[in-house]
Formats: sequence, C-alpha cells, structure tokens
Amino acid sequence: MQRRLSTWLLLAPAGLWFAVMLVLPLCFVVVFSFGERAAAGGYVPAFTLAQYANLPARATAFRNTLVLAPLGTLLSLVIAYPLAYFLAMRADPKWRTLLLILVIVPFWTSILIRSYAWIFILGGQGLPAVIEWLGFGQVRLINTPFAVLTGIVYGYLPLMVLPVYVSLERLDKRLLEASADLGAPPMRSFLQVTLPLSLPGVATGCMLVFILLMGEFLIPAMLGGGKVFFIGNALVDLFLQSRNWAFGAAVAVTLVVIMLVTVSLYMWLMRRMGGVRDDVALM
Amino acid sequence: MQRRLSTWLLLAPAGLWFAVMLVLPLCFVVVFSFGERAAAGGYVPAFTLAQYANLPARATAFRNTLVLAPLGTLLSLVIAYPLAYFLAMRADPKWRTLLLILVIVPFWTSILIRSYAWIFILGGQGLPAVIEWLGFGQVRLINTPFAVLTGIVYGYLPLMVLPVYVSLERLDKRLLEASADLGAPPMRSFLQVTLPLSLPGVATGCMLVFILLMGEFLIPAMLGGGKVFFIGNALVDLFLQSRNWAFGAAVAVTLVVIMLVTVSLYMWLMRRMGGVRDDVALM
Amino acid sequence: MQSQIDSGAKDHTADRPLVAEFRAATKRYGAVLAADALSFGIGRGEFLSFLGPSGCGKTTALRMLAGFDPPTSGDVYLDGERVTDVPAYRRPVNMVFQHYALFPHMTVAQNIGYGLLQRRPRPGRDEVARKVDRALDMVRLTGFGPRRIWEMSGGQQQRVALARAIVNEPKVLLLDEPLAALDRKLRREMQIELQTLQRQLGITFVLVTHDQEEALSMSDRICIMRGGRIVQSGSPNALYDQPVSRYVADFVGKSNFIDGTLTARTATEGQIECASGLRFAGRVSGALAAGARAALSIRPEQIDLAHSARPGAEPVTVINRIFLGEHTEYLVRHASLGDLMVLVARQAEASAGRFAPGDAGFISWAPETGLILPQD
Amino acid sequence: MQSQIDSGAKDHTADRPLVAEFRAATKRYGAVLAADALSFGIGRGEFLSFLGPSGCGKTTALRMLAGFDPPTSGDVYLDGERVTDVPAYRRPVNMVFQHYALFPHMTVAQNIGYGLLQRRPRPGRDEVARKVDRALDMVRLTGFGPRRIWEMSGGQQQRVALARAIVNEPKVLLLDEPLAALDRKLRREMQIELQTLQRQLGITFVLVTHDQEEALSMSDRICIMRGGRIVQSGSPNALYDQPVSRYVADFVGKSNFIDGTLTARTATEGQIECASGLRFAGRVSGALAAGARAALSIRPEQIDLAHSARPGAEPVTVINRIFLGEHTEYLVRHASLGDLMVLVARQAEASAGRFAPGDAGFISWAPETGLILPQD
Repeated sequence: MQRRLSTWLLLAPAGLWFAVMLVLPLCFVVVFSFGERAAAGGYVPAFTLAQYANLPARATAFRNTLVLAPLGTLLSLVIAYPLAYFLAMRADPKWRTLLLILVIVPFWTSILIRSYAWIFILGGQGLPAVIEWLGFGQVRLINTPFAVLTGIVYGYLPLMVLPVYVSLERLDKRLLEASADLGAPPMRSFLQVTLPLSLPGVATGCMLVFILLMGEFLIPAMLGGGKVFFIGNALVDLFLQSRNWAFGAAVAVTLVVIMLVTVSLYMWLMRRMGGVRDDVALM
Repeated sequence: MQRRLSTWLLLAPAGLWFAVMLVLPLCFVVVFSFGERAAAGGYVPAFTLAQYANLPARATAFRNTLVLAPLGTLLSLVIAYPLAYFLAMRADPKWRTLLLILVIVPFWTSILIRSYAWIFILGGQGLPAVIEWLGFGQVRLINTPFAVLTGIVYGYLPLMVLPVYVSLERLDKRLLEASADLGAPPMRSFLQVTLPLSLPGVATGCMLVFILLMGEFLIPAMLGGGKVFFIGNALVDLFLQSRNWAFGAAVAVTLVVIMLVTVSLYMWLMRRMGGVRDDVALM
Repeated sequence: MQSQIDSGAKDHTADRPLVAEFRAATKRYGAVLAADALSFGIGRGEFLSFLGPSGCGKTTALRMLAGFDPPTSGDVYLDGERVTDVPAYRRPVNMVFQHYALFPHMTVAQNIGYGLLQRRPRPGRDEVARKVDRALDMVRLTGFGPRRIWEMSGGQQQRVALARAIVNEPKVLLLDEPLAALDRKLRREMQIELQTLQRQLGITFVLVTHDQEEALSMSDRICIMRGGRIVQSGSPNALYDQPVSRYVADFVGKSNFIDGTLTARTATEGQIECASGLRFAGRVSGALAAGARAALSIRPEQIDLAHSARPGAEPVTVINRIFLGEHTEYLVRHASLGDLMVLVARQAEASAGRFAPGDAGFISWAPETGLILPQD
Repeated sequence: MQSQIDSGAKDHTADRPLVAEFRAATKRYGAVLAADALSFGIGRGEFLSFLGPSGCGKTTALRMLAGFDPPTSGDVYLDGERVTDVPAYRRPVNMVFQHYALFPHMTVAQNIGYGLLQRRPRPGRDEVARKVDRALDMVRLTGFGPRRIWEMSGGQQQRVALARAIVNEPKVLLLDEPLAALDRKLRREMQIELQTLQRQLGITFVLVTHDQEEALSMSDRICIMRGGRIVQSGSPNALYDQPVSRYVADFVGKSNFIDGTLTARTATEGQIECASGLRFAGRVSGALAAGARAALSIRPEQIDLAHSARPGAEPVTVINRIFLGEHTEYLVRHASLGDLMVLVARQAEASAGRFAPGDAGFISWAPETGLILPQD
C-alpha cells in the first residue's frame, strides 16, 4: 500500500510535467498555426492552411538556416577535432583538466559579451582596416555570412569539443597498441581505429551544435545585421514585432518538424553504429 | 621527427584557439572596462575605475539575477529530482528511452517559441482570466518575478533532469538491497543511500542551470516585461542600445568574476565529495 | 529425483533444530520457473551450500530467504515463524553480496555500523563503536575503521562486507558467491577464514556458488541444484563418493564418463556395455534397471597409466601433459572411449616415469572405483 | 642470484637457435628500475614464461620485446637483428593482450585480417579471406567470421585475439596474462589448447603471468622474476624440485617454511636449527654456508599426518580441514613451528581415517624431501 502511494506521488509530477511542458505548448502552437492574424496583431481562431501556403515568404530565412547551420556545424567539427585530439591523446594529464576548463569557461559567459567582441573585430575599424592598411583593398566582413559563420564557430566550439574529447578519452589506448603491434603505422592506426571509434562523439557533437544552430537568432542578429536572417530571427519578428502569431506558429511547426526528422535520423544512425545506449546518445 | 611535426601540427590550432577564443576577447573586455564612453556611444580609451564605481546604477539587475538565479535553480531541482527519480528507478525500462526523449526534445526547440506560450498563458486573457472567473479576484502574473521564475523552471528543467537522472541511473541498485538487508525501510534507504549518492548529479545540474541563468536575458525580457531585469538585459541595453561600451564591459567583467568564483567553489566541492573526475564534473 | 544420501553423523540435518525452512516454495519470473516447489530445512549452526550452474535456481532460493523476492506460492519459515510476506528489512538475516555492495560514500566503520543504526530504539554511539571494533577484530581489519572503501583491496573489501553482516548477529548469514571476485590465492585464504569464523560464531551460513571447490571445501552439507530443484543433498564426501546421477558426478569433482547400456546388475554391482562392444564392471546403486542407458564414472585419480600392457588394461595415446606440482594431469585418447583425464601423483610419476605427448600407454582401474550412474 | 638449474634435454635453451635475445636491457620509469640489465635468449619454438608478482618487471620485458617501450640502455635482438629502436609496427612479433584489445567496430574476420591488410604490397582479398578462415579453424571458431566482437563470449574473444596474432605467423608470439579474465574451467581448457597450438605451429611463445599454475602447466621453461631481474630459470619440474631460494619455492607450488640457522652441512645435506631449538635435516645445495640464516622448505604433500606418535614425529593440532575431492588439505598448528599445510591424498585418508578440527595428530616427513634454502 505504502509502496503504491509513493509510486503515485512520484508519477504525479512526472505526468503533470509532461502534459504542461510538452504537450500543451505544442498543442497551442499547432492550433495557432491553423489560425489567422487579427487585424491589430495577435491571433484569430480559424482552420486554414493559408499560413503554411505563405511559408515561401520566409524562404530566405529557411535557406540561410539550412545552409549556414550545417556549414557551421562542419566548420566547428573541423576545428574542434584536432583540439579534442590534442587534449585527449597528447596533453599532459596534469594540464588536461586546466585546458579543459579553459575550453569550457568561455561557453559559460554570456554569448552576448562574446559576440560583441566580434562586432568590433570584424567591424570597419577592426580586421578590414588592418587588411586595407596592408594594401589588400577594401573588404566588408561584418553583416556577411562569413561574420555569422565566425560567430557560430566561436560560440559553439566548446559544445563540439566536449563530446569528441569524451569519445577520444574513453577510447581504449591498448587498441592503438594492438594496431601498431599488427603492423599499422601511426597515421593508419588513426584512420582505422581512432577515427571510427570517435564517430559516436562526432555524431553527438554535430547533432548538438546543429540542433541549437537551427534555433539560433542572436548571432545572426548581431553579426549578420539585417542581411543574414535565420528562422529564429523570423520567429522573433513574427511573434514580437509584426505580431503575426498564426504565421509565426506555422514557421515554428515547420522548424520543429525539421528538427524531429533530424533527431530521428541521428538516433537511427547511432543505433546502427551499435552499442551506444539511447540516453547517452541523446546527451 | 615525424612524431614531433605531427605534435606541433596538433598543438598549433589548439594554441591559436586558446589565444583567439579565450584570451583575446577577455582582454578586450577588461581593457574596455577601464575606458570611457564616447559622446556618440562606443568607446574612448582611458584608464579609470569610474565604470566600476558606477556599478550600483545597475544594482537592481544584479539583485534580481543574484536572487532569481539561485531560486530558479532550487525550484528546478525540486521539480526535476522526483521526475529524474521516477525515470531512473521506477519507469519501465521499455518506456524509459521514450520518456527521456520527451523530456529533452522541448529543450531542443527554440526557447523563443516555448516562452511565447507562457506570455499567452500568464497574460491577461490566460490564467488570470480563469482565476477571476473562478471568483478569486484580479491577479497579475505576467511581468512579475513569478512569471520569470516559471519561464526559467520551464526552460531549464531538462538541463537539471539529465545529470540527476544519470547519477540515479548509475547508482548500483544492489546498494539499496544491501540497505534493506541491513534493516533500513525504503524511506531511510533513500535518505541514507540514494540521496547522498545522487549528490554529484545534483551539484552538476545546479551548476549548469545556475551558470546559464546568470547570463540569461531572453526569459526576463519576454516574461518580465520591463519590470524584472537581469544582468544579461543590462548588457543588451548597454552594448546594443545605449552603446555605453565601457560601462557594459565593467558589468561583464563583474559577471565573469562572479561566475569564476562559483565554478571554483563547485570544483572544490566535487573534489571534496571525492572520486568524481574533473572532466566529468565539468560537464 | 530429490534424494538425500548422507554419511557421517555431523552431516545429518535431523540432528539440529531447524533455523529456516522452505515449504513448497515456488518462484516464477514470467514463464521461467526459477524455484520448483522447494521443500527443505536448514539446521541451526549448519554451513549449507547451494551448488549449481547459473540459472539452476540457487540464487533465487537465497533471495527468497533474504526477502528480496517473495515466492510465487509456498512459504518460507525463519526460526519457526512464517516470513513469506515479511520484507527484507524486517528479517533477522544478513547477506554478503556478490560484489560486496559496500556503501562507497561511507567509511569502513560506517559501513559496518549501518545495520546497528537501523535498529529501533537506536543503540548508543559507544555501543555501536564497540561492536564495530569487535567485528573489525574478527575479520582481522583492526584499525581500518576510518578508511574509505576505495582505499581497501579486493580481499579487504570482502572482509568488510563480512563484518557488516556478522555485526548484526543474524539468525542466518547468506553468502552470494562471496569469493568470486578474488584471485585464486586470496580465495583459498578466505575459504579457511570463513570456515573458522563460522565455527567461532556458531551462526548458520548459507552459501550460493557455482564453484565446486568452494562448496566442497567449506560446507557441512551441499545441495546440488538443477532447473529450480534440488537434485541431491549431502556431505561433500557423500556427494563425491556416491553421486546419484551423471549430472552430480560431473559437477562435483572431475570425472571421466563412459556411456553405454547397463547389461546386468546385482544389488550393488553391474556391468555396462559401450557402443563399441567394450564392457566394464562397476558399482551401481538406486533404481537403475538392466537395459537402461547409463554412464560409468571414473575419477581421474583412480585411473592408472602405465607404460606396459597388463590384463584388462586399454591402450591409449597421450595427448597432453600438464605438470601441476603435487600431481600431473594427462589427457589420453582411447580409440573408442574418446579422451580421458588421468591424474598421476608426484611420487607415482617419479617411480613409473613420465609420458610425453604422443607416447603410447595403457590405462586401467579397479572395478570397484567405477560407478554406474543414470544418464540424465 | 642469476643462476640456471635445468634438467631434461628438452629444457635446454642451448639446444635451440635463438629467436630473440636481451643484452643488458635496462628500463627505467622515472626512479623505478623496471628491468635491471636483463640478458638472456629465447630459443626458437620454445614456450617460455615470465612468472612473478606484479611489479617484478615481467610485463616490461614483454613490452621491450614487442617494441612498445624501448629499453633505457642495452639492446634487444630479434632473429639476430638489432631491433632496439625499431617501432612496434615494424617488428615481426605479435601480442595477445591481457583484455584482448579487440577492435569493437570490426567483425571477428576483420579483426583477424587486420594484420594481413597492413602489409605492403597489400595482399589480395581472397588470400586474406583464406588465411582468416584457416586461423578461425585453428582456434575452433569456424564460421564465426561475420560475428561482432560483443556477440562473442569471453572464451571466444580470447580465441579471436589468439587468431588475430597467429594469422600473421609472427617470429615470436607474446601473451600478456592471456587467461586472467577467464573463469577456472575455461582457463584449464585454454591452457590445453594453447599448448597444443604451440606444438602444431612451432611458433615461439612468450607468456607473462603471475599465476604459477598457468606457468607450470604450459611452459618448457620458466623465468622467475623479482625486482627487474631473473632470479631463476628452468623447466617446471626443475623449479619445483630444486628452487634456489625461499622466494622461488614460495612462488612455485605451495610450500611450508621453517625458519632457522644452518648449523652444519656436507656437499648435499645439512641441518637447520630453529629458534625453539628443534633441529631438522634436509638437502642443501648452492653456496649457503654453515651459520647462515636459512629456511627449510617442505611441500604439503610430503608431510605425513598420523593419529599416533612415531619416532621423530612432531605433535600438532588440526585447525582446519578442506575436502578437495582427490585430496584433502589440512591446516595444522605446531607449538613452535606455527601453522603448516598438509595435503593428504584420498586413498591415504581413506585408510588412515580423517581428522576433524581440534583433533590432535603427529606430522613427519622424510628428511630427503626437506630442502634448506637461503632466506632472501
């Protein structure tokens, strides 16, 4: 009896949480997406697919997001992998913790502060001024996709380094000895053993960065000016400024669907790679 | 020789990254914080402590942050622990993965979309209308600390659930059998075994949520209206709107110092609890 | 199948008052029958072992006794009282877990004192400290109280787990493969320590193991289990000398088996005929009828390996020789009987000369050392 | 200390051409001297074991041979060639790692074929497949090629690791505690398999282990190590019968030791006097001088335990009895000699009658079975 009661007491907040936190907001958004915009902004109940039909109006935001998010993820990976490799395999264990803290701490300070430094560096008086002074002519960096990519890589690198580091650090070092023992020189050992065994970490890192990038709006707003819009910026605009809730909801639903498809694909991939538990893969 | 070269090739990006990503921006901010505001906004080089002396001008933002961030962390923990406990100890393993996905997926959708639902729920036509209709008089929920706390708990709960879940899931279930075998009823087993052994997860979750809350600005902006300001909002204002870079930098430096102290305290605590490796504790 | 062949007065359960009893205790996990109507008693002060391969139900029996898994049907009695529905934390038994299950966030002394502090009324600090110290002395860990668990070696952790259980003076001490995680040398030492401790304390010990040497070396009585039932129970000597079936003979000690058909039998003797036509005499007991499929069991140390032929000896080729110090183990191959294991004592090998792989030899054994058993 | 007592023509390294050689190979890790000027050769086709406790330098020796850790000074030769600075991936030796170190992202066949595919020019697909299949046959895993590593049991993984090494036909096969992770029964089976395989392939096997039974049962020659040096090397029989020191006698087989002073000696015999004044005769060899501290070593199976006194027998009390099937192990206590272990064969116990803990008895042994050894 006592056992039953405590189970229910435990179940209650869990069930409530699931209902309030997940199902309710999603239902709201889905319902809204079939409605119409009120004349003064806001929402008027309706059942129309007009908002979805109107999606092409934000094609630029979708295109920017779907191009720059994967590209940013890839760039982060290319820079993060050697760093994680160095930390996990080459760095003196005495210094490893300190170096790891140095990688992570910036991630813990406001993205705002960090992005702002880049506005200055990439702005007219920063890097472009140096380039012009060196005689390479005039370039514009701020408010370009390049600036947004720089901000993205800078902001999300720690999120990529960590899972890759963990997968490399967990790699059984005797496998590399076994590979050498069987005749493989260091480079081939890396390609045949280290790299494939770090793929789960690579996948997790890419997933994490990609998912968060899909919802990003701060970096495009700060470093892209009005020129490089993401879906996140479209949502800010639609919900907060133009107050076209119904259209905003349609955009949001589309974004959620894209993400769910990506997550499913990732889960399926991790499962195929085998041996990785779902809850670990998710983190 | 070959080995040396590859080590250097690996070191180079790591070193560069540390310099560009961490040291440089921090230097910028520290230098700026000793400068002065240009008449038209921006920054004029100087060496003055005036900006730091001016900090009390933003006392409200500091006070709000330093009260609501710990409170929000605590509330998240209180709600997250039973949920994590249920998932790790009571949920059918068949459903566990699905439930875990349900906890995490909302975290992956834009915080904007999710917060917006709360503006509607807590706004005049939402919950307060229901309360009034029920005859409990008029209440205002939106633009209050309560609304901000609600948004915080809602947004950060998954981050709290995961580390607590992991620590509970890793707990050796035979320890509970041993405790029962030695005469402890379930409640005492929980207090004497489960709870102390899940503390590392609790500490990690609290740390994670607290650190991110310290830099939060979106939730206060959306659910607190102009009434409940965080340090993050002060930074947005100082850098983007009033363009008082020097004062903004001073506020940022103060924030970073507060965070570093908290992180150090946490690392020291984890080390004392013993057996937890630094890199794990950091994540 | 459930039969009891006991030898020696000390081994009889009937002599002791019962401290625990199973009455038709059955446990099902879904479709799996883990314990099949177990009915037997455990005598006070006895050292009893459940021996069998994994999945034979030995751990289920232990867990029903501890109170972790209530039986699906049937009852469990402790000290004459029905405890079938009494939860684990109210039973006066304690367990030494397979991987010790020590609390990692407590010191050695806190681990050992844990059980005492669960009692109501709560005993005084001094009393707990005194009892903990005495338990530490008993397992030869005097002064280790303030240590952390992870500072202790495997063998020391084992003894902490033991102390944590005995400090509560349980009616029955349950041991779930307590030595499995120790290496060979430590295991042997702990076997002696456990046996000595049991004699000192007079507590009933119930051991679960899949390691026959462990069961043979420590127990007063062994229950051989299979498929949730007790196949045979008795003293180590009795099981070794008079197994009731091929299964038991295979599990208790090493044995060679020659399969065939029982062609003739008297009350105590019989003859087995192999597929190849070879016939061997041996002792036979129980209900095995002439014409039944049977197996002749011969222990490796009963076989004599000689360089020259003798009447009744069979020719073999030596396949492998393993020097083990006090004796040498030979693997020999017979044309129709297959591979057989022969154990030659050091003195015997010294006088008869050794064999190398590939050598020819002749094996023989005294007919009364062969045992004809039912196939099962 | 470095001495070689060999017996039996097969055991002499001098008979075989050397396949590997250490010349004053020294390895330091910081302040730790892991290998102290090791100089010895390994004969082609030999089964050699390094035996010793952890930290004795046995693994260091193996790793210097494999090429993972170059010696700090001195040289390593393989097949007459100096390989001191040759990296592991260019040495014609292969290793079976302690926990197998199989590649988890590859199938069994891919694991086994890994070494073949590293060769330049790269061998053809068919050739690799054929060799992999042959290796699988050899370790009795025919048809297991497409399986994933985690689908294999511990014993099967052990055999995959073995196949992955032997498929490359190494000059020397190195085995680093290859059986440590297996349970007792599997370990015994694999010992026989390894021995048989080594005879079939004719490859030199070098085994590192801390388990004396493993070393005794498989090796042609054993090197007992201590503190980075080889204390004694020889055949299992030689080490068991003629240990050069108490350390070796204690490590190879079980033994009882009686400490005392050598009071008198001839070329082969001597007498030891204990602190209590008791005197015992025994064999003595080597440079031990009269007056030196020494220990008399008597193997447990050499001691006779009787119910009644005989001339020269010492009175003891039985402390513990462990029935082990083919023999029984008694722990007996002597007033001044302390605890001694006595191994009684089954037949002997059956005729002389058994002892229970607490019984009085008398122990004696033939003087020529006692061995007087240097204390060290």
